[in-house]
Amino acid sequence: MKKFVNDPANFVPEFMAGVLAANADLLEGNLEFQMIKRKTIDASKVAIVQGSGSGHEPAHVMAVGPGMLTAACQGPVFAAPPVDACYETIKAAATDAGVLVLVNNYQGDRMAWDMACEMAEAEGIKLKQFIINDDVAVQDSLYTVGRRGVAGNFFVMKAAGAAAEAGADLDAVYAVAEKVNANVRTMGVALTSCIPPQKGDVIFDIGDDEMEVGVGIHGEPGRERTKIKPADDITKLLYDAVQSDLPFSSGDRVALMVNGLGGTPPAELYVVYNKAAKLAAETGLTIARNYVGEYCTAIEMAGVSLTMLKLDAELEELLAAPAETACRIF
Amino acid sequence: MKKFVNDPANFVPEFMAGVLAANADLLEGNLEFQMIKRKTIDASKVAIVQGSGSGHEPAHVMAVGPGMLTAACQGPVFAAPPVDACYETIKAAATDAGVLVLVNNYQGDRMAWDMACEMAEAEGIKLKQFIINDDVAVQDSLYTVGRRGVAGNFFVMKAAGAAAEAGADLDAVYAVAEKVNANVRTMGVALTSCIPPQKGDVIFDIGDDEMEVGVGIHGEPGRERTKIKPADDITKLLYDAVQSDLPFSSGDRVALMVNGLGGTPPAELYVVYNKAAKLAAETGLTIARNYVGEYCTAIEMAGVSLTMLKLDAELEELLAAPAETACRIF
Amino acid sequence: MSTLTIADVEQAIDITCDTVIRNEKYFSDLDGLAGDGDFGTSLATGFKVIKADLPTIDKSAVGAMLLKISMICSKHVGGSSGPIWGTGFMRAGMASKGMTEIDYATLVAMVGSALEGIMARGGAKRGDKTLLDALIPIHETMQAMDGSDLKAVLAAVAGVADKAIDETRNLVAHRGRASQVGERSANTPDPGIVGIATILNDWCKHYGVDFVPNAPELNR
Amino acid sequence: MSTLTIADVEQAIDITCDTVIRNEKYFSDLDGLAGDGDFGTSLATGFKVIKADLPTIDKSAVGAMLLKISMICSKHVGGSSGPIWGTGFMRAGMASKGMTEIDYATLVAMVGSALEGIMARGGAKRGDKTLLDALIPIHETMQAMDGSDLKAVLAAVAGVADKAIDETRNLVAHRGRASQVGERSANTPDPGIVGIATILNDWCKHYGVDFVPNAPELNR
Ligand SMILES: Nc1ncnc2c1ncn2[C@@H]1O[C@H](COP(=O)(O)OP(=O)(O)O)[C@@H](O)[C@H]1O
Ligand SMILES: Nc1ncnc2c1ncn2[C@@H]1O[C@H](COP(=O)(O)OP(=O)(O)O)[C@@H](O)[C@H]1O
Ligand SMILES: [Mg+2]
Ligand SMILES: [Mg+2]
Ligand SMILES: [Mg+2]
Ligand SMILES: [Mg+2]
Repeated sequence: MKKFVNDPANFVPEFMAGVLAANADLLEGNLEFQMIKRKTIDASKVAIVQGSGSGHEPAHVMAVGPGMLTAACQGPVFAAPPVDACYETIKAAATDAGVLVLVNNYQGDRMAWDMACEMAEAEGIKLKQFIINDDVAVQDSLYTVGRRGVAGNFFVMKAAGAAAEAGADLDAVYAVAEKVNANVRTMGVALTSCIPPQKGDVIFDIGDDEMEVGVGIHGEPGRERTKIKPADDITKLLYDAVQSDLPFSSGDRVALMVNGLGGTPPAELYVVYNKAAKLAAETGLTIARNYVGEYCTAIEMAGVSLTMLKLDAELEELLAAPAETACRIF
Repeated sequence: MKKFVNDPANFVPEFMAGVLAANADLLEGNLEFQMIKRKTIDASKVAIVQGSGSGHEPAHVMAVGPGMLTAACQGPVFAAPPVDACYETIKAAATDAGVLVLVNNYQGDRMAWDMACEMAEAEGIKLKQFIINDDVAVQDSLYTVGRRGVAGNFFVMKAAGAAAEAGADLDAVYAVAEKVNANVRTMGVALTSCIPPQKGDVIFDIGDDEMEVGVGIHGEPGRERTKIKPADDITKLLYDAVQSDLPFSSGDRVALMVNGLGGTPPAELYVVYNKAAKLAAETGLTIARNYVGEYCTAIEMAGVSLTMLKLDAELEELLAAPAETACRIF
Repeated sequence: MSTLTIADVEQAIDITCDTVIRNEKYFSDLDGLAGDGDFGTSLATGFKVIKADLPTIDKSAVGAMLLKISMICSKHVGGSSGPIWGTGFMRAGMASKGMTEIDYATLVAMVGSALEGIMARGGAKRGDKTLLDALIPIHETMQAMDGSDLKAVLAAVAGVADKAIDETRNLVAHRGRASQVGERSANTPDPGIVGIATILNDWCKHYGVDFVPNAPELNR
Repeated sequence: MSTLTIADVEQAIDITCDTVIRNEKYFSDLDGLAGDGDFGTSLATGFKVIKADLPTIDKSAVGAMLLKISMICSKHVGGSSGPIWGTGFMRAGMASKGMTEIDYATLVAMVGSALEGIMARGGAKRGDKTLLDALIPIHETMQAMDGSDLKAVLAAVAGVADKAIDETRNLVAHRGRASQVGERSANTPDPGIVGIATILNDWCKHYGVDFVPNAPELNR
């Protein structure tokens, strides 16, 4: 296992401690519950929380900050957070305006957040839950019934976060999340597996000349295992699956994301973006905003996912709104 | 070779086309010379250029933008750009205030930029060349005589870029570059090799339980090949080498960067940052600014480098100044 | 004796802790065959805390003790197992609320209540290749017995769980392990079912109940 | 004939193009042993353009042609080879500026000028395990001959380059390939030297000069 890790059992608290140390001005944490929250929470605004297994950074605890999540918690690598962590996260974020609980569509996450929401509601916390399921690859998969929630999650957080920041009420913020989820589609491809630190070896075997098309962010099988192809062909595979699913059609303005799964370097992401932008132009789409980088990883898996979100004036404004998280360049 | 690549010979122009497509508002390119430049260049301000082999993204063409580089060019993966590319880049960026040419200390880069500078000066372009050599690992190495220029390069670009933006003259911008380079130190470690697309296989072999301490960003050998260690021990190795070299001492304010070499995922970078921050505190250093992410990669190599820059009031202000490049989160 | 005291329940839980902790790696390896390999670790993380806290937690009633155990699952068990086992203990605790002794009817009701809770929580049905495929027939078997001989009940349910391993081995998982898994799920037993069966098998050993399991997973 | 015409030089360059293009992969593989494996590709990228442009480029003088070739290197050759070969051709071109024929003394001066330029450009000295370890003794050998028999000169310099491969094989590189390379540079020939020697060997074949190389790199 070639990783920067001490005792694998401490991997999650240690990386979270690093995130907190690096963002002491912006964030504070409660590591007893693997939780990170904004230092200042405006009680008059809707709070947004999310939390899932670790290994998808910057999702989810690194997506906390003004204009994004209010608080988030993480489970062990690839495992839903314990119920109490979810509950404490809701409690820590809760405002008078209520809490929007974003849940990626995985069995473990849904159960944990369901229980936490019940507990929080029983205490009088006002909340709504929203399930994200943007992955077009397969209808049912490991750990989920129905489509999986993957990188499109970023757009839900960003748009809902901006709406909350602007003072929208819980129903309105929920409606934004709903609109994004209804208009966002993703598919990914893996060239290699990844190694969860506590497992100590790869989660699946894949041949030196193979790729997994439609892979999940925990290495779940996708649509097919094929021979590896040139970047343009892979990009077309992803683009066609994503484009045809909504479908996105000529005249649409879209946000397009090329998300690295963790082990793919920046230059390769831009090779993919280069082709995706051409394909979008051929379909008659206008890429109003683009996102190239790591947004939702599968630890160090080599691979990418392609996400498209159909925009309207409201969503475009929400995506353009300022936001701040632990991810910074300068 | 598990990569997103079409014809390997087109890898560099294709990823550059992707960068341009994704940043059409900010950047324009001249792919005949593998060059990217800002769309608007203020003739009254000092221009800053750099260029080196590809495979280190976001260095260097992705570091072009207001407050950073004015223009940059790239060679093939891990090979210095052709002389003409360097020359055209200087010409495209040149302003009345002059050009600062930043060169990482590699033989190929130095020769190419030397020739280009001679040609540009012969045409009356005012310029100064500055050589960056922040890597403490080895005195001489593959492709270089003297220390290598690695991730510390980011701080030179950022601080010099901010000074130029603020209207400093060529000597003053040069002095900033000099001050940063004199106060910045880096060392890296590799857990795996990487595959330059045109080579098609790894540039060095390394055992499943080995790491290369002091590795260069082209996979050049470093200080020693040892058994892999826990993240904290690796971090301490890097920290001690960097800290003792300047040396950084109690009371110093520093910028600290944990740079991923391409294949190491965000969570692991924060495990390293977590320990580095503790070590810095033990030395009595104050981390005034931190940087955790990919700044200077070696394609998809798994590994990190640790950089520290000793700050004074001037540098702190320059690092805090706004800047914009092709790397964006939102 | 066909009623159980608080001490009896405490002891059974203590044995369970040992089983889960000892099988951490094995259960995770099983989960790794078609899943993500965290089942053993998730469960063991929680049961290590249960083992440590068991001597000192609220034992004013069986229900109180089980609710406390449910809370430990909620705090320390990640993945699907946290909500599933936490719900199971919570429902069993609610069905034995305030009781310092439980009779056989209550015991059967506790199991029934736990499995209903788990079904409601995760939406799985019989045949979805989850631990419900052990719990449901266990509950049916218990209902069909009169409970006058608890050792006979234990032998019977251990046998049911043992059989569930083999009966579900070649099922395609409908929940959590979908058809897309393809060859990865073929011929792999469900780790949750193996977990239940291993616990019951260890109970048999501990309580001196004669039981020879059939599934290779119980004959390691 | 002991003078060379523009056509002679053009032909020699054309043969060189073929050699470099044909050995693209081999030269890169050699560079990969202790370097970064780009030498063959870098050089071939440029010589493909030279080959294509050669029929039409300015051939008003040997010097003009060589300067044009230098410019192609500057535009198309990356890595250290761009400046090194570009400088070499530029200096050779300056030493033959305006000439439509070159005599032996000029030829020797062109080589000397090229190698001085390369030394000034990259700061390498003899023994640093670079192509200078072929060029410097080649120049010395040329100086020691009278040039009345150019085939004899070619045989001699091909032999010098051949010998340079083996003589430098076990050297530790001082420039570009430092001591840190350790085992990676042990027993690997310098690709630049092999490149020069391969070109000269091919010239021998083409011009019917009897020459049997010794280094395994020339006997593939
Ligand atoms: N919806 C469900 N209902 C009941 N049991 C389930 C359900 N989903 C999973 N399980 C059980 O949990 C086990 C897996 O637990 P674990 O590995 O902790 O969860 P995850 O699948 O989230 O990684 C499975 O073997 C199965 O027996
Ligand atoms: N400073 C130098 N002076 C002369 N020749 C050099 C110098 N550095 C490298 N070379 C030659 O160039 C060859 C390598 O070229 P190339 O692979 O293109 O450059 P790089 O080392 O930058 O990858 C070496 O084999 C050597 O013969
Ligand atoms: Mg899991
Ligand atoms: Mg090179
Ligand atoms: Mg699991
Ligand atoms: Mg080379």
